[in-house]
Amino acid sequence: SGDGDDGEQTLTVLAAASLTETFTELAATFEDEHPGVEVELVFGSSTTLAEQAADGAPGRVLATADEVSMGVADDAGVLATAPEPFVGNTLTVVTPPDNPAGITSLDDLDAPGVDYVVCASTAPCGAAAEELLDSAGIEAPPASEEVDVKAVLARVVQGEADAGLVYRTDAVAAGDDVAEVAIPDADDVTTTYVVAPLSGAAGASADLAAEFVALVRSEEARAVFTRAGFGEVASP
Amino acid sequence: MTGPRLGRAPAVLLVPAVVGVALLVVPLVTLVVATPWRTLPEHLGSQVVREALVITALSSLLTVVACVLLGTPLAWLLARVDFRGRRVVRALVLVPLVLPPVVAGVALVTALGRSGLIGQHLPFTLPYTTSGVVVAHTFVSLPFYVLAVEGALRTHGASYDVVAATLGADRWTAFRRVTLPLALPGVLAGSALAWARSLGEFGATITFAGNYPGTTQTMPSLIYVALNSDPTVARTLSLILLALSVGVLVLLRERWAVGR
Amino acid sequence: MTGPRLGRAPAVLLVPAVVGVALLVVPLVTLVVATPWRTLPEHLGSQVVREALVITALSSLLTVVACVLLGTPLAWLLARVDFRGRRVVRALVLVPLVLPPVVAGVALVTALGRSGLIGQHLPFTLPYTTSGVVVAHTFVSLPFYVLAVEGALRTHGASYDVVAATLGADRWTAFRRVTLPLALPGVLAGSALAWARSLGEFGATITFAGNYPGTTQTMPSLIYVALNSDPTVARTLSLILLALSVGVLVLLRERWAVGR
Amino acid sequence: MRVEVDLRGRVCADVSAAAGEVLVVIGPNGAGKSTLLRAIAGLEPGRVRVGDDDWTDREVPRRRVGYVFQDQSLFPHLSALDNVAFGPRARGRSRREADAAARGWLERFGIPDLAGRKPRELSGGQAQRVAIARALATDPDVLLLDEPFTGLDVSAQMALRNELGEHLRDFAGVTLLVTHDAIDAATLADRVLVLDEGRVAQVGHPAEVAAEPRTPHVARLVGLNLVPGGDELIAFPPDAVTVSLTEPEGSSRLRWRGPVATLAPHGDAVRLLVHAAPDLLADLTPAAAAELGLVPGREVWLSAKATAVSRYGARG
Amino acid sequence: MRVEVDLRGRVCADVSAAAGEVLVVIGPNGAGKSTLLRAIAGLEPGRVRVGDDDWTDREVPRRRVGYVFQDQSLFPHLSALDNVAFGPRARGRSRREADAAARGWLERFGIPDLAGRKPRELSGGQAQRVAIARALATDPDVLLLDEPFTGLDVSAQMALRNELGEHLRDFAGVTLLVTHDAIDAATLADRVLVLDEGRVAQVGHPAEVAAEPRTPHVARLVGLNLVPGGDELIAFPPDAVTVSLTEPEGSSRLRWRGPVATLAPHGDAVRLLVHAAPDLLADLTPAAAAELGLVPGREVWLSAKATAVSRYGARG
Ligand SMILES: Nc1ncnc2c1ncn2[C@@H]1O[C@H](COP(=O)(O)OP(=O)(O)OP(=O)(O)O)[C@@H](O)[C@H]1O
Ligand SMILES: Nc1ncnc2c1ncn2[C@@H]1O[C@H](COP(=O)(O)OP(=O)(O)OP(=O)(O)O)[C@@H](O)[C@H]1O
Ligand SMILES: [Mg+2]
Ligand SMILES: [Mg+2]
Repeated sequence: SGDGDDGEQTLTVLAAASLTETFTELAATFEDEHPGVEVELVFGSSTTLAEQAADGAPGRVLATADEVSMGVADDAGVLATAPEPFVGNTLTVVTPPDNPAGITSLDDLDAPGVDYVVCASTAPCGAAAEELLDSAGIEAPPASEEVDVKAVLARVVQGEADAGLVYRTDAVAAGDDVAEVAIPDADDVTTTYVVAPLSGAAGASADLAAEFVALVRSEEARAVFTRAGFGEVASP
Repeated sequence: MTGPRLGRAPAVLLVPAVVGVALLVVPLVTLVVATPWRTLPEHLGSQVVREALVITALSSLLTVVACVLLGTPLAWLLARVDFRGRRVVRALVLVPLVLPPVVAGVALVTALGRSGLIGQHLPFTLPYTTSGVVVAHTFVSLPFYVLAVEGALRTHGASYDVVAATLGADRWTAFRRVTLPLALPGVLAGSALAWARSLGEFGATITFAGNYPGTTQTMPSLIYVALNSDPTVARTLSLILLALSVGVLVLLRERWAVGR
Repeated sequence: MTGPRLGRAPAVLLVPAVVGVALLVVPLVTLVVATPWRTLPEHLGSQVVREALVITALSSLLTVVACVLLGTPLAWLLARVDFRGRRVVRALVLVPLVLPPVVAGVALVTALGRSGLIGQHLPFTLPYTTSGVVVAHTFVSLPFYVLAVEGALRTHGASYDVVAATLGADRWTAFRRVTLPLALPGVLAGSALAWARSLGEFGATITFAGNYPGTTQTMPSLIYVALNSDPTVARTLSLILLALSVGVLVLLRERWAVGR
Repeated sequence: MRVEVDLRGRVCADVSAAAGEVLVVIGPNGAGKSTLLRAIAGLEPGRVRVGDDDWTDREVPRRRVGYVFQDQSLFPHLSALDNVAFGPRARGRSRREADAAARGWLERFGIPDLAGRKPRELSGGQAQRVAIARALATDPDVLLLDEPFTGLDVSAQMALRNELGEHLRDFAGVTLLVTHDAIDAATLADRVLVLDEGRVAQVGHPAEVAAEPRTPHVARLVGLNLVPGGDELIAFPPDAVTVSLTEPEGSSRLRWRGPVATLAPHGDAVRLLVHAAPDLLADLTPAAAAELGLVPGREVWLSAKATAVSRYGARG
Repeated sequence: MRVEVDLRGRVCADVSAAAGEVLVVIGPNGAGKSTLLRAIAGLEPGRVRVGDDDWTDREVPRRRVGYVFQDQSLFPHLSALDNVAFGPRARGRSRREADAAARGWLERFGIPDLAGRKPRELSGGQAQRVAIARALATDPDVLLLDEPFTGLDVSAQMALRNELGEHLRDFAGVTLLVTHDAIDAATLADRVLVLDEGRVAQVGHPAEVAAEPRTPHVARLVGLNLVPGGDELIAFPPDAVTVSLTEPEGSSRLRWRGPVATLAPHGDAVRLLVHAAPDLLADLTPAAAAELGLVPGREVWLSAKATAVSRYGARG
């Protein structure tokens, strides 16, 4: 990280793990548009990254998968400008490709003998899942409350669970490894990804950070996000 | 009685020892200092925490039992029996040490999961059950145990095994009555390692056995999940885990120290 | 020359040993089978992977060095010197074993982080640097090392230390020329433990040192990130890590076996 | 029993013994005595036949030996009683039987009150008794006793030699007993086996070996001087040696010259060690020693009385 | 030097020795000999003064002792040479000096070619020589030799006794040598210290102790019979005992009755052990033994020739 003397510059971006593919693509775009600039991507859990940013970790941009985490960094006063939402994500039900339990709707999760998994309620995806299951009146408890959405997806891909509640982006990324069962009311429950430049950057680097944030919120980026299954930012 | 006075511990040993202790203890102290203790009774009272504690205690205990039962013979085999391919077996046994826990969980799923290569033929399912937790913990802890005990067995050497053999003891008798008692400090050290490793394990557990309160949610899993939402709660829970385990260790080691 | 023939290894030892090996090896085999190897050369060629491998190798090596330098005296102190509070120190030393790695990272941040209780007074910063990775690894691995070596030291007993003392050796000389050489198998076992633990570590590392490619991103951290995007890549990377470490272990253990 | 051992640089020997026989093995340090015993127990490679059984490929625990190791090798974690009871228990006796047998042995060796002690809480001689008890308690086919009376006080040596002698009278198996003490050979041996530099130098009845020693070591052990004389060996006792300060008269070839190495009291006499070629012992009265003014370093002439000398072939 | 040791059940003694003195410690197994030596080395608690220095609170490495342990305790991971060189190096000599000194000692003890061997590759007697060399090489203030000649063959015993005797002549410090062998006491001792059940039973010049033994153990060691006679002790040699099958005539109170325990050749005579109260030794000619039809178990009468008996106070 930091500025090179010979015009080589590095822009360090701290991003939620679920942004791995999209941000990698955007970083390439950004490097093309800014010759001599290298984007270094640091992925991790939103909470960890936000805490590290608050602790003064090297980095110019922070993108988290929820607003709560970003709040940690905001409270620490390390954000250069107010965080801005850039994409949203909605839940969907996925099953193994052969759908052994014959899941066709959210209600089928309540059937006896169905092992379904969700995120732990403390994770953003878990909170959303809980809300969704409550509103659908599902009583049967999940077989497991996974720590994050990737773990839920992995269960389904491996055939360890008959169904799982994941983000649409994960369903899209998994491709043929899972079958998706659409949920009509899913759009009611979304999570919002937010991004902000970090303070402590001076001069050209600060400009670059702002430009990267702009790129993330641009129409160009929207196409990348949509392809990956991200949705619109929910209007409050 | 104190032993013979062999001289003062020299600075060249004391200083690094103290640095080592400091490195290990200081972060713990700061963690304790930086954590709000007021909420502790409230956490201890919560059902989720109590269930997680029970599962943690149970599974770590069973893990130690499994390690002792499986690992002691294995360590003996590696330390005492000459067989072809011993070197390779020894290296393979250590591999789970190197595996990041989550990958270890993935490996367990591919083998013993519901649709795993072996798991699909099993008459019972391991994932989502407390047995699965024990299997995951054993997979992760066994190499630690084996390595520590093998080191102790090698330190002692086989000379008393030979004496036992001249007295007519077959290998099992010699193992039971000579090898094992003589390597006891190593076995205890290995058990402590396995137990502690099991207490702190969550990566493989969550990936293989899942995370459901009351069946598979251990303290570390609970802590990890809590970290995602409220780091302070996570720290407080960690301290509960720590306090309990330190208590157990102090009690146990007291016993051992007397034993020797 | 082979040693005396002490008899066949009995089933009561062989069976659990084989079960133990199977438990450890089968998941690895299924993991290897279930992983696409075609993409391996491509991964090995990528700069990110190469950087991560270098950092992993470097930090695990430095961790072993740190463990040997700090942990050996500490183990000696715990096994050989009677001092007040030894029991408590011993228990405290083991605590990081019990700490879930992420919490260990949190503890390190509270102590040595930029705004940590001690870190804020340090003239250098540890987090987000390769040194920070080594500190995190050492924090996590040291207890394993200490416990294994202490077990070996206790197994051997202090009788030769006493003999050395009658020959005029102060404790440092006795340690260097008698205690340590006699406990060598334990030291090697402990080193292997520490090394392996360091190789697989990522929870504390990511939390304390971050996950910066080229400075703090180790293979396990990279694998963790890859798990989030493409689990298959993560497995392939794990297998690279495994293959390399098994190779090193086979080579090293060959040496030891000859040594004794 | 027949043992063939061939370990370069340690021992290369072919030894036979009949059932019930006590073979006392003597020889200088490093002659290979312990190695021979170890080979019989299966701790070193070697061809071993016992009675009708071929032990060569038999595993150690299935060779029924009772072994007193030269370094005792008591199990440090077991009490004296448990050490002795270990063999019987390993060979299938019940705990009670084994304990009773072990207690009996400890009593026989005068240490019943030490039954509960760990080896490190025993004195050297007490531990040695436990080691002998442990070997005898196993009810073996072959007894291997490597310097069993080492470290015992005189009374205990005498008592244990008697105990052992009694035990061996009824013992149907073969016994090999290594010793550096001529009394053991004289009192316990049916035959004496002399090892020298790893090879069998002499085998024979104790009296034979004592009368016609073939190695300097045995000669010294039985207190004889031994000098080579062409194809023959010449042996004579120290009291058959005349010491003088000038060359003795006569043409006898049995005379030597050299400095006095040491003088030491020996019974009523003074025993001289003289560095001739080879070293020779001479006994003389204290009065004679004083008269000759003998001190270490003094050159003297020695001659042997021809009548006290025995000559015999160098090879049996 | 002065040592006060008080360890219940092991040894309770107060021992003094002058600089340059060789104190030979004898006593039955378990008398506390090794414990006394260990206390001087600082391995057991005890008050120790050496010359003007108080060693009581001095740490073990700072007590300049040379210790031959009863069980050798050679470092298993070091070669013979390194074992011997350990002391000099630990006391600050350079590696070259220490190695040269060690090599010198190994040569003196006849095992220069074994310098590179590990202890487990040495025979028992070879290891014992290394152990003695290791103790002497340290240039100590106090030499503690616990049965140093154990396991050595006769020639080596003789040679090492000479070597040691020579070394001790020039040695300014105190030497304590534990032994079960009367020859050691006779040839090396300035004074003999007799321990019995943890207490000092007798201290004196070797000849004194041999002439007027105060414990059965010493009597047996020097080959005398010892019987209590009220306030007195009565000692007489075995050849002063007359053996008969019927009660001897006369009114002498020096007669006893008991079964023959053992008969063994002893020099030209036959030595009898008779279980009287106490056990007594008697020497008689083989002819006499045959004539009396002596076999173990046979009841006999013993009487001592009054002229050969010496009487002395039970307390020095
Ligand atoms: N492991 C070994 N490797 C090489 N040489 C050995 C080994 N063990 C013993 N030796 C050598 O073999 C020879 C015979 O040893 P052994 O122990 O049989 O002698 P010994 O007759 O019992 O002597 P001692 O009377 O001293 O006990 C010795 O020269 C010894 O140094
Ligand atoms: N660690 C111990 N704990 C208790 N008693 C012990 C311990 N060590 C030795 N003893 C006892 O103390 C007594 C003296 O032992 P010590 O070793 O000094 O005897 P010793 O005179 O050297 O005998 P030996 O001639 O057999 O070597 C013995 O009765 C022994 O059993
Ligand atoms: Mg021997
Ligand atoms: Mg002793």
